[in-house]
Amino acid sequence: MPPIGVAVAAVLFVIGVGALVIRRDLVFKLLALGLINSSTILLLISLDAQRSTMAPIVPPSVMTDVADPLPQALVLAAIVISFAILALALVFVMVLAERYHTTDALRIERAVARETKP
Amino acid sequence: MILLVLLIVLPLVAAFALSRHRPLTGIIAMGVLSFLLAAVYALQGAPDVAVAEAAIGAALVTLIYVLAVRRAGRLVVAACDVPTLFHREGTRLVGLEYEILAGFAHEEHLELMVHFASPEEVADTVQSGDAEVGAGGMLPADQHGCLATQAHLATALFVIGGEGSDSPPTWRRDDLDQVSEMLRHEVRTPITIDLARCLALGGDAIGSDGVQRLSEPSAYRFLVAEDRKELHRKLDRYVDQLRSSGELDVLIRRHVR
Amino acid sequence: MTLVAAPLVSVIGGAICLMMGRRSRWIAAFTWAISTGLVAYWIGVVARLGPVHETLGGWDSVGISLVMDRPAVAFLLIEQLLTGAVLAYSWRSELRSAFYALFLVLAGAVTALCMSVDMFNIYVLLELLTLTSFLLVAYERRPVQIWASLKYLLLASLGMSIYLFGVALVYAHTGSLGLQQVGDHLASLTAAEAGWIPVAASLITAGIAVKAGVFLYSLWLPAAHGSASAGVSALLSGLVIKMGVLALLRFSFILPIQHALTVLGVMTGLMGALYAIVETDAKKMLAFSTLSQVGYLLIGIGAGSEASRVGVLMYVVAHGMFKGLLFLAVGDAGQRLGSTELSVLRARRHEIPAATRAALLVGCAAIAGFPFVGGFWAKEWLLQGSPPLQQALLWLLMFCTTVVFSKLLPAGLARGRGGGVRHGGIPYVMLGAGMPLVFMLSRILAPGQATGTADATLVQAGWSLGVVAVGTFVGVKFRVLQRMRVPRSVFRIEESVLVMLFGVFVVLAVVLVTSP
Amino acid sequence: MMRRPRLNTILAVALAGGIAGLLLWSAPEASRGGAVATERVRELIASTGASNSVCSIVLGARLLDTLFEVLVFSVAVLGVRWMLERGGPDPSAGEPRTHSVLAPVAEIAESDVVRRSAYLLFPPVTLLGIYLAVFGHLSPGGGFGGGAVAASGLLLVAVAVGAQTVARRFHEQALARLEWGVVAVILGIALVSFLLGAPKSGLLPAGVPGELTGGGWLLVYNLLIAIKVFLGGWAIIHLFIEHRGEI
Repeated sequence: MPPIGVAVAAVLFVIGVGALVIRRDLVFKLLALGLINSSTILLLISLDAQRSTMAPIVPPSVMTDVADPLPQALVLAAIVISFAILALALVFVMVLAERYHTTDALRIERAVARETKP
Repeated sequence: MILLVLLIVLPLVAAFALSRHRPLTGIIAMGVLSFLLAAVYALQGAPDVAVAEAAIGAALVTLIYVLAVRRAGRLVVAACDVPTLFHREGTRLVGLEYEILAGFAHEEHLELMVHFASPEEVADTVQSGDAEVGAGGMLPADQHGCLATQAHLATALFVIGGEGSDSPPTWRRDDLDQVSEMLRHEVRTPITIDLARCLALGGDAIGSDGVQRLSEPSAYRFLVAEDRKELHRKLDRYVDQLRSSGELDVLIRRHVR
Repeated sequence: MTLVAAPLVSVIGGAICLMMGRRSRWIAAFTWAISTGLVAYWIGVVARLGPVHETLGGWDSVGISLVMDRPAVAFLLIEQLLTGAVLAYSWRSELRSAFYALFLVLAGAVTALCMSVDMFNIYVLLELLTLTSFLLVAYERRPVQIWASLKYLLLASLGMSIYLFGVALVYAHTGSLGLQQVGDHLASLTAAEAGWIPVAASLITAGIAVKAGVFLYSLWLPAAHGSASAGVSALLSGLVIKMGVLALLRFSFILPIQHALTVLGVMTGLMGALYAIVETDAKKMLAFSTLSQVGYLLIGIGAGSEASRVGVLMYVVAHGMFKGLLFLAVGDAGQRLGSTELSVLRARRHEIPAATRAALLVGCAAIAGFPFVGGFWAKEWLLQGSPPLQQALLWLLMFCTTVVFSKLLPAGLARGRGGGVRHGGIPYVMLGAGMPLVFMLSRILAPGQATGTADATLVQAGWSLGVVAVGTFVGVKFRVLQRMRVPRSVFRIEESVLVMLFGVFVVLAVVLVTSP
Repeated sequence: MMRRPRLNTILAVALAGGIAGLLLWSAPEASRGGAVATERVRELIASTGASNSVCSIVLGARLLDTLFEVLVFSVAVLGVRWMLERGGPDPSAGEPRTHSVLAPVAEIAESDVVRRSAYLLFPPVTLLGIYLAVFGHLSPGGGFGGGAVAASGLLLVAVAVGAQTVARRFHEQALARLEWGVVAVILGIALVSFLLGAPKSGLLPAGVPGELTGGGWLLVYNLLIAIKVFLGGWAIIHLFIEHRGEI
């Protein structure tokens, strides 16, 4: 039985994918994508949660059983990357919204198709 | 124990956030989710990640979402271009409905943002929340899924074109250019059209004998999305005020002969 | 000398471009020259001494390893060639410094990715690649490009999340991220302990396939590549896609995904060709053809023999050259004619500059596998290293490719000068002249080996000629093929997401069925 | 908007659920990385002298990841700047369909209470950001977190005195150059230390773990990254404010 955090991460992933497909509003699509990224982060952090929840930041004198620092380091990168992608995607959505006055994916798709094939 | 509760709450918050109708609610709920996640990380022995998640995931991300979707301080109007009602002259906007909305926006300290669209799109954009008010010769017939304000100008409907044809009149709500194009090519189908558009087309395009006035009266209104009851109430009250103070008549006289 | 010098020099050049804000193209050219020097040095070292391994900073257990081996050499070679050609192509077009900066960052990320053998490092670099190519696609900021970019970003990001799931699984089970260590650990597992491997393998493969231009997963690709400017399309098709293929190649050494790759290869090869045949726009057709060409590479990787891998590496180099050449040539022609519709290209072929027409002809011949041009040598190795079934599939793909390019071929056949090209044809020469190099490449990639006798080569040349002739005949004669109806709704975001997730199960099924 | 479940919905949930199930089924009870974690942490702290082992990994063992991560962030800022710059994207895309009629409302917060509390909150928030960056190798935090917190702090000033006023102090052009200058410096330092085969603590020797000088060069990396993230984060926020998003 894997740690409960892993199960929660899996559930978050399902919710995220569901919303990504169901919601037509691009803002919600981005939120869903953020949730999917969060679920990977939660997964990495929770993999080892049953053994130790002691932070791997220790004064040199005390050395107990600590949590694995490597996934934490990876996750830091993942957080920053997901922020970067989100900022850029959001700007793109803003630009599209200004052009087409909507954030609805289906309508933008149609409008773009109309523009390319006159 | 706290950890367990937090972990169980997470999916609920996520589902709540992603099933909202308004983006802002969803964004704020996702911000809350990020804070909860940060707490989970801190409790699972990853304070570094918790700090990063709180600073970037919760604060910065939520912030830029809010900055991107904020509507505060503006009134977004989707309008159909109809002379005398809502019309673009070069870079200027003119027309009766434009003046009413501009006055309303001024009163409410809002910046008026206008984008033009075809009549179908106007109702559509208002309904989906991409615009707040629909204007430009909107008739009760346009009102699918939207609230309409009270009438601000009475109008009549006319059937034009298609002499000698038995087919029922179609309700043309295209661009005026397209309508006049159709008329010029003597399309056999009769067209129902409202007064403002009929006037805008001009006599030569229609041919006086082809115009037939329908008996039922109609009136122009503004469209407001169904979930913006507050806005609807305010706009309605504003039109009411204009009418009772007589300003509306002045405006109508200025724009409509 | 450290291996990271080459990528770091590139990205530092990119940063300096934006710091200075002017003279960017000179900085870019200078940086390109330095990194080319470094790459040439390392290629020399590998050719003489064999693969070089380096663990950065001496961190053994948690550090990042880089390796300079034969795959890295091949990919670096095409990287330098293609970036050089695109730089020459855009030399006169007055681009802003941000373009050069992104270009250099892209080059740096690709260089690092060529050498990276760390699962998480691959993730970071692929994300950087996504982001830079995402911006480069939207460079002209037309709404079509922005929309294509956004779709690309959504799907790529989802793909990378799936990849990270796979990495998390592998890390949880093996405790390391380096491919070498993971491979060693996997080899020591008993069958009872290895139940998770297919799951991790399918997640990782599906995640990377999104970037690698595999049909099911990369439905964003045609829109993005077709709408970007010519130089950017050349880079994306020739280089960025290949990075996904390289990652798959590296994973295929440690995970049991060979057969899955073969299946994906056949799928992407045939479907890509099908969509390319019915496409009416030259750039989009090239983009779909890239999907189809990835099929060769995946089938080659899937065949799993030494010779087929050499063939894959040679084909990567060859494809980078001729696809780059074709994209640049179509871009030039489109600029002249104002449209990249195939019918326009064919009808007004006299107005296309002569150099561009020549480039189109050479590109078409090379991609179709015309004897002794470009892809021919690579295909020889591929065929030699593959079992009969795969050989038949490769021939089939080659036939489809010929049918596809019979549509573009007439645009190159005309007389007259048709005016000059803006860049003086330098990029054409760089990519076109590079093609004979493909033949030489086998000396480095497979020292001391040969593909067999000269007679065998001649026989293969005969067969290739036959296939090319029949393919061209079919393509020209049976125009009805181009009017086939194919479903288009799969290119919407929602469907793409579903199809992509479904792909995970496709890979899983194949891995489970074929594992002993 | 919620609709009746359609085929798409059912498929999406089924496929994602399948992946989630596979993940759960194949996830181990305990990570193998955890088994060697304590040993690893000891080794990390000994070789960098920084008592935050996560920081040792981020800026030491996996520095290359971090360098490219900084680049990812910078490229994103570049993209935001590019897309939102004045004149707007795509000037050739036909006539503008949007008309802005009245003069724009310049301030974000009009309420005096909000403004005053923003002013009061600014110093502690910024200090927190600096603290996180400076002590990132000793305690939780680090350059990314610190820089992001400090950027949020500057937003508070923007709320208090108006974004335009703050933006006037930071020249947009100069800001972008400075930002990339910092990136070039970070990358350059890393390149030099790789070329020289520097010790695991970077260009400086590892100090005594637990002290500020413990961790050698990591402190400098953290500060530089914090500056970079601060500038980039502020640039993004500022551009978003200025652009008056209209989604």
